[in-house]
Formats: sequence, C-alpha cells, structure tokens
Amino acid sequence: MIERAIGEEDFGARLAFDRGAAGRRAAAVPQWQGRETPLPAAHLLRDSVRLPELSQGELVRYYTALSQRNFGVDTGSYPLGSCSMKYNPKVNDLVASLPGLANAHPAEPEAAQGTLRILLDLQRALGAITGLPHVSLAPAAGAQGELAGILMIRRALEQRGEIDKRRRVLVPDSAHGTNPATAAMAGFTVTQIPTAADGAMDRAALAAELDGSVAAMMVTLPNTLGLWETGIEEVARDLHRVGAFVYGDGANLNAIVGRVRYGDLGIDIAHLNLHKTFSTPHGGGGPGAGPVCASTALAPYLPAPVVAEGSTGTLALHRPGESIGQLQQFHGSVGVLVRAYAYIRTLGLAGLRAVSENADLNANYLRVLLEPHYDLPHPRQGLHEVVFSGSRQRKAGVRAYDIAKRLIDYGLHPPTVYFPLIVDEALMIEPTETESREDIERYAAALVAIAEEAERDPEALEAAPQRTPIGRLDETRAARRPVLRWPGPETKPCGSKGTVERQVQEAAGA
Amino acid sequence: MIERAIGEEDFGARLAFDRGAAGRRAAAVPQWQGRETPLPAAHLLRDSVRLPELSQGELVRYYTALSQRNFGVDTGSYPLGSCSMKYNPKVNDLVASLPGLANAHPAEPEAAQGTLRILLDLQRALGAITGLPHVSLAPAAGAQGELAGILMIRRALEQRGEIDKRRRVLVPDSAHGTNPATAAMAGFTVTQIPTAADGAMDRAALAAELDGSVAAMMVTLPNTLGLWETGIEEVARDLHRVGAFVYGDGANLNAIVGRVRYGDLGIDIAHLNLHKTFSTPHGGGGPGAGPVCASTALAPYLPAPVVAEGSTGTLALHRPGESIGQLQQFHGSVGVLVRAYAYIRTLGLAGLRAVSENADLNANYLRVLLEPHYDLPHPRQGLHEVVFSGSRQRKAGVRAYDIAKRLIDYGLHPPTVYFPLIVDEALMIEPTETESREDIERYAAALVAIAEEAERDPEALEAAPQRTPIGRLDETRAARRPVLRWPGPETKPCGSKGTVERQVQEAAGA
Amino acid sequence: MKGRAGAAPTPYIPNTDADRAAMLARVGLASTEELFKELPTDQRDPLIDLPPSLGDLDLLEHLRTLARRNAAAQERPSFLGAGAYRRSVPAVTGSLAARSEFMTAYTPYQPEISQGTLQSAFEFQSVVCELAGLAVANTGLYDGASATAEACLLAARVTRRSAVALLEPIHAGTVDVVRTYAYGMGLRVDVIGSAAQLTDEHAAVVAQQPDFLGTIRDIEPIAEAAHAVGALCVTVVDPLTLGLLRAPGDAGADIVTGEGRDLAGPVAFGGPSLGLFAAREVYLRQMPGRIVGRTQEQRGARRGDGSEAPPRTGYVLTLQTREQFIRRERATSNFSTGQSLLALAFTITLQALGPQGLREQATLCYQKAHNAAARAAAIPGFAVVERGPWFQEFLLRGPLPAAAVRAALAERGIEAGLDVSDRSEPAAREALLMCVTETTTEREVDALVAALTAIGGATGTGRD
Amino acid sequence: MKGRAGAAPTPYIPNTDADRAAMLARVGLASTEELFKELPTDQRDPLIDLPPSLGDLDLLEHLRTLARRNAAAQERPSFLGAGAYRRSVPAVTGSLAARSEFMTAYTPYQPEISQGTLQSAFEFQSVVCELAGLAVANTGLYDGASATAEACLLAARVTRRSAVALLEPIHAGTVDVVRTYAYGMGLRVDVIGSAAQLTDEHAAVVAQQPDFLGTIRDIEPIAEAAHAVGALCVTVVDPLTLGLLRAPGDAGADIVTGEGRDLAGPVAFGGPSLGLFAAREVYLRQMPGRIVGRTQEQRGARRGDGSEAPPRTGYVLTLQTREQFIRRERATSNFSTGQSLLALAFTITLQALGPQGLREQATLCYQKAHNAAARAAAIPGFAVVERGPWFQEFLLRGPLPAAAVRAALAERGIEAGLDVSDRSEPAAREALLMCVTETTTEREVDALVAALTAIGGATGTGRD
Ligand SMILES: Cc1ncc(COP(=O)(O)O)c(C=O)c1O
Ligand SMILES: Cc1ncc(COP(=O)(O)O)c(C=O)c1O
Repeated sequence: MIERAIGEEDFGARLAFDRGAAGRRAAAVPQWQGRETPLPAAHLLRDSVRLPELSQGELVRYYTALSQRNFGVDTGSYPLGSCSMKYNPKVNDLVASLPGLANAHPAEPEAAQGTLRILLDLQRALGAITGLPHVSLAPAAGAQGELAGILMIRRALEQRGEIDKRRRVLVPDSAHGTNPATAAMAGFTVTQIPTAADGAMDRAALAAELDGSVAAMMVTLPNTLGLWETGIEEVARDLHRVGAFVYGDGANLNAIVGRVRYGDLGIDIAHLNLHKTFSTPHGGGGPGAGPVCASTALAPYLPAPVVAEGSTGTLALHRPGESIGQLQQFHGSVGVLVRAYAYIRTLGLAGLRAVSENADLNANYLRVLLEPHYDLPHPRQGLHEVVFSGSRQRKAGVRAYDIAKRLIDYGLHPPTVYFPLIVDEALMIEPTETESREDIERYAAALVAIAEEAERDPEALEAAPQRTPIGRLDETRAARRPVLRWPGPETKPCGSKGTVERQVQEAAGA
Repeated sequence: MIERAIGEEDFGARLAFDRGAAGRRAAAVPQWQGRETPLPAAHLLRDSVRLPELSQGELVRYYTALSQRNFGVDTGSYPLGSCSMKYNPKVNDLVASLPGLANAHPAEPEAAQGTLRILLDLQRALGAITGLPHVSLAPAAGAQGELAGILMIRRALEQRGEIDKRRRVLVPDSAHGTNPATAAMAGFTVTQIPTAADGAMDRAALAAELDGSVAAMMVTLPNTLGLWETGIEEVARDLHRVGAFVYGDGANLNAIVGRVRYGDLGIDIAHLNLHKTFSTPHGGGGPGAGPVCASTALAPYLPAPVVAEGSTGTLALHRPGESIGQLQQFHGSVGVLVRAYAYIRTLGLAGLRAVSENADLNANYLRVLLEPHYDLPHPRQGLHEVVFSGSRQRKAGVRAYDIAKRLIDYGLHPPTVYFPLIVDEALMIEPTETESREDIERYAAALVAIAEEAERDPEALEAAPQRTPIGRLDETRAARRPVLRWPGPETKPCGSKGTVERQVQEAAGA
Repeated sequence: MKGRAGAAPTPYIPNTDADRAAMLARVGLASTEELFKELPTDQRDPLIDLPPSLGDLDLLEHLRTLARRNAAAQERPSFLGAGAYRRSVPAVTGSLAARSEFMTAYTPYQPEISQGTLQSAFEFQSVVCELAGLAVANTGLYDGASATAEACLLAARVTRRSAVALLEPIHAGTVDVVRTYAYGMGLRVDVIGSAAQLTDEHAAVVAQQPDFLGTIRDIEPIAEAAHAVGALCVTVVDPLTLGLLRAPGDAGADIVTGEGRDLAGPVAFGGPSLGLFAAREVYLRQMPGRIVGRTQEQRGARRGDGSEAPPRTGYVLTLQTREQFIRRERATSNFSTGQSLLALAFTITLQALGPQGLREQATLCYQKAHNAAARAAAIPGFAVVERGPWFQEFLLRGPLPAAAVRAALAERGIEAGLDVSDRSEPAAREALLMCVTETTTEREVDALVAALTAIGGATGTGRD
Repeated sequence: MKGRAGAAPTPYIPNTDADRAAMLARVGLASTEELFKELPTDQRDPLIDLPPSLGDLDLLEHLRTLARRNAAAQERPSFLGAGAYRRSVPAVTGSLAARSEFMTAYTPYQPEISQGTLQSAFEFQSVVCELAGLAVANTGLYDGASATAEACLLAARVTRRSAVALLEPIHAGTVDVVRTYAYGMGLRVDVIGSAAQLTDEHAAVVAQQPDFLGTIRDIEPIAEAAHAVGALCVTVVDPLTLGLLRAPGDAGADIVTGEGRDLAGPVAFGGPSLGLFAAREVYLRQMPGRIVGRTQEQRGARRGDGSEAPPRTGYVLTLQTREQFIRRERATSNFSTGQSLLALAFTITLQALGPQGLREQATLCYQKAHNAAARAAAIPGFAVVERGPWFQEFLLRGPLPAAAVRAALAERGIEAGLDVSDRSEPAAREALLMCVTETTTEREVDALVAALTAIGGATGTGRD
C-alpha cells in the first residue's frame, strides 16, 4: 500500500528464491517418532531440492505483497471482453470448502452421494438452460470442452463411416483461437469463414463451403463481436442438410442465458464456461470448467464420467456407451462445479434472466456513451459486449495498446485488445451485469477523456501507465532471450542427459 | 494497487453510506414461507434503519479497497513499541475456526469439554510460564486484566480489613497509561514514582513512599524503556514488608518468556497480553486477551470463570470462592485463547525461549546500529525494545512525529512515538523475534538516512509521508469540530428526547 | 519439528545461528545468554513444565480431536440462546474481515497507513448510531455486559450519584459484570423488578431489550420513569432485533449498549465479543473507548505542475484526551485494546444486509420463532408461558421438571434452551428458555417437536 | 429472496429499475425485452425448469445437508490413494492463495497490474524445474493425466512418430486420457509391460513414478531404453515423492508431468487439479500452455528531478506464438484457461516447506506408510505383496477376496485402499492398494489394525 517504497523499488528482482537465508523455514513438519525403516537404495534418491528458505512471516509478506501487485474483479471494473469478469460470490467459495465436499475422495464415488447429487442436478440445470439435455461436466475449461465436443463429432462421423471424407471444420474468422486450435487437435483441417459487414458470418461465403467434406461448423453465440448471428437457425439447418454438425461455443452464454437455448436453435453440442457465465472465480487464469451439453444424437459419445441415477436412487459415475473417454484422471473441476451449482441455486431462472438482461443493457449503454468518441465497426445493437476500434485514435499515433494502458491510470482494468482479429485496433469491452450504471458511466468517462488526450497529447499516452507498481514491460526482450526460471539461463539445466536432442532440435526448427 | 487513480482521489469522502443506490442489496435473505404471525404493536416497532444499499460486488470492492489502505504485520516491519507486533501464524486462525470450537455455545459449558480442555491447559501453561499458578482467562485485554488484578487486591485488602487505610497505588512514571487509569477505576489514588537515570525506578523516591497507606505497586517487567528493573526482587520484598501487593504488568513478557518467572521475583499477580507475547492477531485494535495469573494468596479472588477439573475428569467452569466476579457476560475471548494455546503447543518451551532470545537480540542489534545517530537517553543493554529520543533531530526542527512519518515512505511502520512520556521525543522500537537480521538492518538504514535528511533538509521531512494513499491529516480540526458519524453533524441526532441533558451538560463541563 | 543444526529455531523466527553470530558480534556479546545477564541469576532459566512442541500436522490433529469432543461438532439441533444467538452472517463478512491488512494491523496510530481500520470504524460508529437512534458511538467495547457497566460508570460520573438500578429480567452475566465494575467505584447495584422502584439515588436504570426471558419491552415508560428521578436510561439491546423494534434512542434511552458478536461471526463459546455503545451527544466527552472522527489532509498533495490539490478526506482517532494514554488516572476508562476486528465484521454484516435485508432477517427470525413456539405449544403436556410480545425466545413448560425435559432432549440429541427454573420470576418456574433464530431449520424444529411429543407421550400426559 | 418493487433483482446485480429506466432511455429502447429483439422470436424465453432460488441461509443449509451425505463428512480413517493423496498443506497456502487479488483476476494480459500472478507463475516454473531436474516448465496444465497426454502429443510432433507406449503399472485414468487425446491426432497407444517392448515406432514411453501399485522405479534404464529407439522418456510423478526420489531429469527423463493438486489443497473429489509439465530446453517452443518470462521495463520511471530511474524487473507472458490465440490451428495446443490458482497454492506449499521441510514431509510419509504396512503384515491372515522399494502405497492381501475385505472394513467405518483385483498384474490379484500418507494418524492405523485383526479372526485364519 505504500507506493514504491524507498529501497524496495525493484521488487520483482528478488524472488522468494533470492530471499531469506539458508536454514530458515516456514513450516514445522513433525518428525517421525516410531521405528525407522531404511530408505530405498541411494541411486533412487536425491539430495535436497533447491527451494527458498524463508521464515513463515517472510513468505507471507512476500506473497501478500505479490497479491497487492494484482488487479482482480474485487479491485475494480474488469470488463475484459469474452471473459465475463463478473463478481464472484463469496458464499460459493464457502460452500465449496465444506469439509464433506472438499475431502471426498475421487476413487470412491459411491461414498460421495452428496457430491454426485450436486453434479447430477448441475447436469440437469445446464441441460435445461441450453436445451441440450445430455451433459458431461468432465472438461476442465472451455478449450477442453471444445476438444471433447469436436472429438465426439469425430467419433459420430466415424460410426457413420464418414470420417474419411469429412475432414473440414468451418470456423468464422471472428472465432476465438481455441476453436481452430481445437479442430486441429481433433485431427481436422480448418476452413475460415469471413465475417460480413453486419458482423455476422458471411452467408454467401459459408454457402460456398457447404458440401460433404464438412464435418462441422463451430459457431460462437453470440459471436465475439457481441452480436447475434442472425439466421443461425438457417445456418444450422444448412449444415445439417449437408450432413455436418453444429458446434456451439457457449463462452458468451451470459448474453442470452434464459432467453434462448442452443438446442432450440439447432446446435448439436455446446460447451459452457462456468468460470464466465456461472461466476466462478477466474483465479488468475483458472481453474475453470467447460461442461459439454449435447443433443440426444451425440449423447453416447460424451466424455466420461457422466453422473446417472440408478433405479434405487443411488447415484453413480457412468461412462457413456461410445464415450470418447476421459479428459482428466478423475471427474472434472468439482470445486468449480459446486460453485456454479450454488450460483444457479441462488439465482433461479428469474435471476439468470436478470443476468442476461443487465449484462446486455450495460454493454449497450456503454456503446451509446462511447459511440461518438470511438469507431464502432459494426454499428448494431449488441448483446453482452461491444467491440470498438481504436482506428480513429491510431491516426493520431495512439494504439489500442496505449488506450488500454492509460485506462489503468484511471483505476480500471483495460478491455480485451486486438481481439477479435478482424477488428483493427480492437477494444472489446464486456462489462457484465455486476457492474452498476455508475461503473459504466465512469468507464465511459475515462475512455472519453483518453480519446481527448489522444487528440491533444498523443505522446503522453505512450508513457502510461504511471500509477502502477511497474511501468510498461519489454516483451520483445522477454521472448528474444527467455529467462524462464530461477536462477536464470546462465546455470546449467539440472538434468542434461539424453540422446534424441539433436534429432529433436531439427524437428522443432521445422 | 493503482496509486490514487484518476477520479478516485478523494476516496475517503465517500462512505458505504454514500455509495450504491436505493433498492440495491448485498445479501439474499430467505423469505419466511410458513404461516405469518402478526408483528408486535406498532408503537414497539420502527421503520427501516438507514443503512447503505450496495450490491454485494460494490460492498466487496469498497472493503477490499479499504483493506488496501491499511498496513499490517503482513505488509512489512511494524515495530510498534510496547505492542509486540510479531507474525501471527495462520495455522492458529485455522484452528480457531474449526466448527466444533467456533460453534460451541457459551451457555452450555458442559457440552464443550474440548474447549474447556484447551482453556484448562492454557491456564496451566500460563501458570507455569509466569510462576503464578492460579490463572483466570476471563479478561478481554490487558487493561481488563489490570482492572481484575487491582480489584482482586482491593478485595484481599477488604478481607484483611485494611481497605480503608490502604488507598494508594504506586505507579512508575514510565508506566503505560492503563496502569494509573486502572488504579483509579478500582477506586485507588495514584502515586507516581519517578525513573532514575539508569532507566529503572528511583529507589529512593520509592522508599519515601512506602508506608501503610500503600495498597499495591504496579510494575512493568521489563519496563516500558525495554530495560530490566534491577533489584525488582528487593522492591517486591520492600512492598511486602509494608503489607502492600505487587502487581506485574506482563505486557512485555516477550522479553523474558522462559527466562525468569514473575512469581519467582515476588510478583503477586500479573496480567499477560496474549495478543502480544502469544502472537494472536491484533485485528486493527483487538480482540485481545489479558489473562491474570495469581499467587496462591490471591487465587480466591480471581475473576470468574476459571476452568477446573472435576474428580471424574469432567471439566467445568468454576467461580473462585471470593471472586471479584465476572468481567464479561461469558467466558472471555475464547477464539483468542485457542490461538494462544495453539501457539504455545507449536513452540514448546524451547521455542518460547527462542522467542525472548531473538526478540532481545534484534532490539539490541538495532540499538547498536542506531546509537551513533540518535540519542539514547538510557544507554544500557536492553531487552526486547529500545527507546531513542529524537532530541538531537529536534534541534534541527525535526520532531519524532516527522521521523515517524518519513519512515512510512520507506515502506516501514513507524515505532511508538511520544511514549514513554518520560523520554523527550520518544521513539520506542520493538522489532520482535519474527523480524530477520536483514529487516533490522533495513529499518536501521532507513532511520540513519532520515537522520541525515534531518540535518540536510529538515523541512522536506515535514512533507512526509508522500507515498501513501493520503497525506498528514488535520487532527486538530477533527477534535475541534467532531464529525463522528454519517451523515455528519448537520443532521439532527436520530433520538432527541430526554430530560437530564442540562444537568449533565453541567457535570460534563466540570 | 526439530531444527537442523544452525537452522532457525522455529518457522516463526527467521534468524539462524549465522545471523545470531553476526549480530552478537556487532552488539559485543559472546552469547545470547548474555542478553539476559541483568536478570537475577538465582531465578534464571527455571524449569517450566510445558508439553512438547507439535508440528502443524500434529497440532491440527490434536485440535481436531479436541474440537470433536464439543457437542457442537455434531451439529445437533440447538435451541439455546440466552445471550448468544446463532445468527446468519453473510459470507462476505468473513472473507473481507479476514483480509490480513485488517487482521494484522493494530490500533491506528498512524492514520496515513491505517485508513482501512479508521474509515471502517467510522462506518461502524455510523451504523451503531442508526441502530440505536442516538447521536454518538464509540468504536466498540469488550462485550455487551462490560459496555453496560461502563454506561453505569458514565451515568454515575455525570449524575454524581452512586447507585445504579438493573431492571429484571436481565441476563445474570450483565448483573455480575456491572457489580464487578461497580465494586471498584464504590457504586451500589440495585436489582429491581419495576421502574417504579427507581429513586433519586439512582444514576441510571438498565433495561434489557428484549428482556432476558424474551419479552419485548416498551422502553418509553422506563425512560420516562428514569428521567423523572434524574436518572439515565440505559438500554441493552440485541442488535438484530433493532431491524424491527423501535430505536431505543427514539423511545427515550440515553445510552444504548449491546452485544454485537453474533452478527460478526460464530458464537465461539461466547467470545471474543463486541460491546456496542451509543449515547446522546451531551455524553460524548464522558464516553469510554476510542472514537474516530472525520477530517482532511493538513494540505493538499503537490501536483506535477507544482500546484496543490484540494485536501482529501481522512479519518483519525479523536477526542483522545478522554483516554488513559493521555489523561492517565483521570481518564474516562482504562480502555485500550478493544474489539476492532469484530466491529469491522459487524459493520460489514449490517451494511451487507442493508435496510431491507436487516428487516427481512429480523422478520425471518421472528416468524420462525413464533412458528416453532406454536408447534411446541400444541404438543400435549407442553405450554408456552404467556408474557406479552416477544422476539425469538419463549418459555416452555412441560410435564416434567425443566431439568428433566432438558435431559430428555439431550438424550435425543437436541440442545434445549436454558433451564431458567432457578430464576426469581414466577414465569420462569420449571421453564426452559427456548430460542429460535433465523438459522434454525425446519428439520431442527421437526426434530424438537418429535422429541417433545415423545417426551410428553412417555410421561403419560397423552392427548387431552 | 424476493425483490422489493423496483429493487435490484439479485445481490449480484446492482442496477435497480430506476437505473434501468435511465439507461434504456439513453440507449433508445422501450424495455429490456428489446435488448433481445434479434433473437428468433419462436425460440425466445423458453420455459426452463430450474429449482426456485435460495437465499444464502437456505443455500448453505442445502449444501451442508448434501455435504453430510458424503462419507468424508464423517472423518473416517481412510487408506485410499490411487492418484489422489491426502497431503499436509500448510495453513499459509490456503490463506495466501485465497487473497481476492489472486482469486478474482484472470490471465495476466496486462502485466503492469498482474505482477502478482506473473511473478508467482515464474516462481512456479522455477519450483517445477527444480523438482523435475529439467530446464523449462510451463505455468501448469489441467491435470497430471492431460499433461501426460500433451507430453505424448509433443513427443509425436518432435519425433514425427505416431505411436506412444505407456508402461504398466500405470493409473488407468492416465491411459484413458492419453487415448482420448491420441484419438484426435491419430496416434496409436500401446500399453506395454516392459521397456524392452519399445520400438522405433514409439514417440515416447510414459512411466509413472512411483508406479501405480506403489513401487519406486529406476527411471534411468527406462530412459536409456527409450533413447535407444529414439523415443522420449516421459515420467509422471507424484511431486511430494520428489522430496526423496531422484529428479527424473537427472535420470534421463525428457519430460516430467505430474499431478500437483494434492499439494495445493484438499483432494476435492479429484478436481480442480494441476498438471505439472517440465521438459528439456530443446522442447521449449513445442510446449503447450502458457509460459512466463522475466524482463524489465521498457524505460525507467521518470524521477521527480526529471532523470530516469533504472528499469525495474517484471514478468510477462512470453513465447506466445506457440499459442492458440496467435497461431490458431497451428498452435502447440488449444490450451487457454488453466489452473493458475492451484499453481500458486502449489508454489506456496513447496516454498513454505523449503528444502528441509519437503524432505521431512516426504520422509514422514514414507516412514508412516512403512510402519503401517509392517503392522498390517503382522496380522495373521494378511500379507503385504513384495514388489521392491515403495513409497506410500502397498498391496495388501487378506484371507478373503479383496472386495470382501474392503466391505468388511467399510462396515467398521474404515475407507480401505482401492480394490485392484481387476488389474492384469499378478501382484494385484485380490489385493487392496493401501495408501498411508503423512496425514494418516496413529489412531487411524490403530483402527485399521484392529479391524483387520477382527476380520482375520472372524475368518478363522487364527494365529499360525
Ligand atoms: C469465445 C471463447 N471461446 C472459447 C474460450 C476458451 O475457454 P477457456 O479459456 O475456458 O479454455 C474462450 C475464453 O477464453 C472464449 O472467449
Ligand atoms: C505496558 C502495557 N501495559 C498495558 C497495556 C494494555 O493492554 P491492552 O491494550 O491489551 O488493554 C499495554 C498495551 O497497550 C502495554 O503496552
């Protein structure tokens, strides 16, 4: 809280590894008091691991200071586009830590009937919300949900005997990078579908691609411009007509939750990001959960496990008949799933409908407040987020990057920048429903002030942010000469044997 | 973490009461679903209470921001003299929150045998540590422990039939303000004993006061200068000889824990500050706990309750025969007591002895590092703390107050200043054992740098601190025209009836 | 845990042998033993009998084992109140109050780096004033009972009288604590049955609201009776009830005290607690405890261009000349370390509830309690003693002596209300003081009803 | 919870009717329904069957009731491991990782306000490298099994081969997940019984350490066998064991994966988890997941006197051209949201333990397990299957079929080890895979011994 205290200016230069002193310790481990069993043979053992030696107080101060060098939703507005950075209810953390839940062992699911009940009811709720009634909670995040979904499609095609001819997955050019990457991981090639002027996919371009070589199309609903894919029902029908599946990227469900259901639109399978729509904390980059919700046709391929109720009312983990298999060693991000369940139980349907209502109203309000000051490449009424372009400011030499950095000086987290890729100097702002009217106004006022600064004194913006513990960092340097661990690249890697390195170096260079 | 963000400069001007909007709420209270019972008659009821209306996210951001405007032990060095601001082990918080302990109801002690066992064993441990075997854990803090102790002495004197003639309590002029205030609350008059040049009490002055009018002397061991009261055993003997009791203020036990015991020195009764020596968190000013430990002679007067073991091994709360009574409605700061118990169990005797060893070494190390730069009014080897005087700097126009404020810019919490009262421009520094050698060196280096600044540029120090969320505050203004609650003094107090106000105003003015 | 040779002695102490050696050299001592050389040698290094040290894992296991010995570990249905109420505290309260910047700070002597504590304390004072209907409040005292005792001392100071009256039914612990504090100041404590017994010897009357047996009082006539004899009216409140009940200040109370613990966190065997203390403005300078005031910077921050920004708003400890560290034996109290963290938690709870939530929670408590009482009263052999409007506690009388009913419930795994048959009030005769709060579940009430029915049946009271 | 007319609809949504009205007016819409006007009208506002909303109090009660249905609520003695180990995690880990600045942030795209996450991630990479004995690590993957699958994909990429070999005994979940990932890339998965079965078709061999049945492997010959055929050696570790066991990188492993969850917090029914992933430096640009690098400010801060301070050290996401959001279908993986919070907690645990504590904790685990095994083996009718040096898990065979022993223990309130009799290894025949960790108490082992003795006695195996 003391700003760049004298003598602590270069805080980042000293890791935990560089602090403390030999012989200090932060934990008191009991000594074994009983009969000593000899250790295994020496060649199986090691000397001690190099780790920091700090007192407990030193460690606590270090990580407390680190936390204070972080900005979270609890710090202030965090309208990172495509991320639904909403308030994370504290009661859900409390619930997830109940000892009966937190200590349940995954290898004995029959003894965890309470947890299984939560998971089953969550499956049902997500099935009801998406209109895709068959749900697996196994995926650890959105990207793993995508992988599951596309692999399911692959397996379905295989069973139909069509996998050899259907090698292509269509992906709009506005899609999140995980979409094409997933398609590739599932062994498909990617065909990109351009976006039309109205921000929806280019239907003519799509029509031109539709044939028997298409395995599936991945659509994000609403899309990453925060816009509705007008005519998505026809798109789905067209795809089905050529025998392809429709995959729904549900990362943006927050915009439409309770308003329309993926299943009703013709989507065959979708993943949801519980760490977005369903309020679980983002944790600095996870953990999340990315359940997949499938139509009856795809249900047999769902990843394991799925929770099912037996005839006696006993719940059990179940492996669907043609399952693509497991995605994790155990049963998914259960701690996250419990939080999402608690959230749904707190809100109920009316609460969920209020979520989309207020998320969308906030984004549109922000849109009208900012439209006079920033270019809006797709000037339509939007849903949960709005994507501006910094192109007008770019002409004055100010990049979206600079605008983002300057926002920080206003105590605000910048939006997503440079995504979606199809928008020049993109500023992708998703306020979510948990921001208040005043929060939106404050954000808009800051962006308006920055737009003025961009005209008046563009160079000044390049010095932003100035009110942070550290200034702009040199990312080129980081990538050019990577320092990726303590004590730095000067020291030899700890392990140095190996015989395939040369061969590998060639392959990696390819 | 963003320093004085643009637009949020005057953060303190907006209370929770000033935020949010009518109709917002942060908690979802279930509605009663059953049969409605009519409410009591209207004249017993009120309209709603004026309270803030914030969403949960708004409330969380507000209090998170407030927390970030606070400096704690987990933030950095906090060597507040007389306060033993040591590291507060996290495991003790965990332990105190175990549901079996946290949910035990105070009105049914027989059903809380686990808690009673902890309390009994804590009583025994504190008895062993102080050599005063009879312990009551009832006092909520040091000052309440003092009150208990002096009231016990009063009751003992009453029983001896001496209370009418023994009206005086002797208190060294170096004593903490609670000592004389306590004596007054217990109905005694206070006689101040001056301090000699060596920092111990002036034995001649003391001798002059010793007669049959003395009820007790309150001594702090070591005293608030961090110095040993040389000859304390004789002092105790002298007091006993005139029939007076010796009260030990044990707030500074950290200096000598495991090294010498109050009982062995002739102290009759002492209080301890568990929130100091025994590491419980200070909570921004409590809760604490101030157990009293008594000799056998004073044991019958201990405040209730005391935990005792019955013949069957069942534990029970017990009211000593001649108890001065209860100090709180229930049984003391149990959550604090559990933490102190856990601390003692973690350290054991060797660990406690290491506490005093390292606390004292740190203070003495700091003393020698700073002696060349600051006046040391009592230049002796000390114990757990060291009291410098800023008198040298005062001559350059720099006050202890300025030195304290400037330390903040170094990321360090200032020491206690202007106490003890007998030291001019006092800087009372108590590092505790949980600071490292480097921490001491860093603190010393900052004070040395400030001493240099004081010579070089005294006026600059008056502008400190500059790296804080807010600058020096106008305390005179606060006291002269008190604003003590929202919405401020302009509004009428909510209640305004009453008939004794005039009479009272006179008395208060007296 | 056992240190490696030369290692730090405990996880809480950083210095190693190497550190100590370097420091000793600089201090000029040969060993750390010399640090203690002034201590009397005869008494040095006594043998102190303490149990061996435990590593974290064993410590946790040890305390888990002890915690299991508390009946509370079994999550029994409980109907025990009597001064400690199991309340619904929002999850935000715990997570915010536990932030270490709040938790590990001390009394905010340095306002520039203590605005978190100070501004929260100002919020607390504001909340307490609003609840009480009074103009000033301090930052909290030890607990409700000692706050009440301090109120009596204040009343004695301002009225220059030396007796106080406590109006029954009142919690025995409150009486006990007032007596303890009164003893030092030589005050007489009269426990009275009616406000009519007040005389002009009394500095104050203390009335508990709701009273100890659960009944909601009308404070106004009590305050009038007090004021008629020149005494102050002190009301001891359970703060949740003020979501529904008239503000005592509006009814004429001069001082409001109360117990805030149960809205700050779990009952925790009754402590740490939180004494609420609000008063009319005239008593401000006679108040015990710490007080936080609003002020502004001495001068505005210097801006980049050399100009001065407008001074910002901040909070400081104020009116400290009342306090022991300045006024010593002439202070209004010896109060020093208080209950800040609980005051913070209390404030967050109240502000999370807001006006609407507070009212709803109080109503939920009221409705649940009345529903349970009605169900209990319908059981053959049991009756609820009629004592006028009540909030959350009622007197239940059964076919057996109160102690026997209590024991029979305990056998069935139910923690009954307090057996109050030893009290002087006739209504309390062979009665259990049953408490139902907003946290009592339907399942618990069902269990109670079933158990009482069984007890009634077994004693042959049968249906009538 | 039910909103007052005009009030905010939930505690999580601030806007009230008044706010909405003002905003709608500005946006130019008549009602919030119009926000959804582009959605197909036929499908709009479907009836969705969800249970009614619960206030916090009821929510907590509901979840407490469910939690009680888990056997874990009863704190039974447990000897279940098999991939999820009840570990001692220092209290500091939980309290620091729960700080909301860590918890409520996301992927650190803005390094100036994300140094907390970034610097911690750099600490994590450093810790993982040290444990593994390898030069580079990422910031963590989903779990140990998916990390292993990613390692197989990496190996296939760099060797341009299309088969991988998994060495038994290995966790069935690992095999399953590798198969899932392999399916997409068209890799063949061979489950082999010995490293001798490796051929030059194999991109990698995957060896679990300790193996699934608990035995400590010698990694060196396996790595040599792999390298001899041009394959990579992937070792799947339980990180605590690396407090004692040789660093796999030193033994020749090219990639180390593992499960970090149990050193980050409770087993939590197996998730969220934390995949550890370290590799030789040559594989850096082929690694999946996020990587944090150290760098410095572009320029030093401007000082009061106009001069420039030296640039400070900071951390950024780096080598991002491997990742999906830049390289899209040519990325090394589709990985996006990971397990940062667990990585943070894992790091704090390891750094709290330090070199000494880690070794002590691993040793305590080892000693407790061997002690328990010895006691079990001494019970008439029971035997521990001999399979060489082991760490914390052993195979116990009794006088009854494994399932019957397990059921008999369950009846006595003890959670036995996994019944592994369905596995192919002869050693697993009718055996329970018993696990004892550092958290297993003497009391639990006593209970186990008593129960086994009773079971042995009842089946008449008697003393021999
Ligand atoms: C539109 C979209 N799709 C997919 C993803 C991937 O989800 P996750 O990060 O949970 O893997 C994201 C978020 O990052 C996203 O915004
Ligand atoms: C020497 C001394 N005595 C007594 C006290 C009073 O203790 P407490 O603040 O716990 O009431 C203190 C601390 O404030 C102290 O330092």
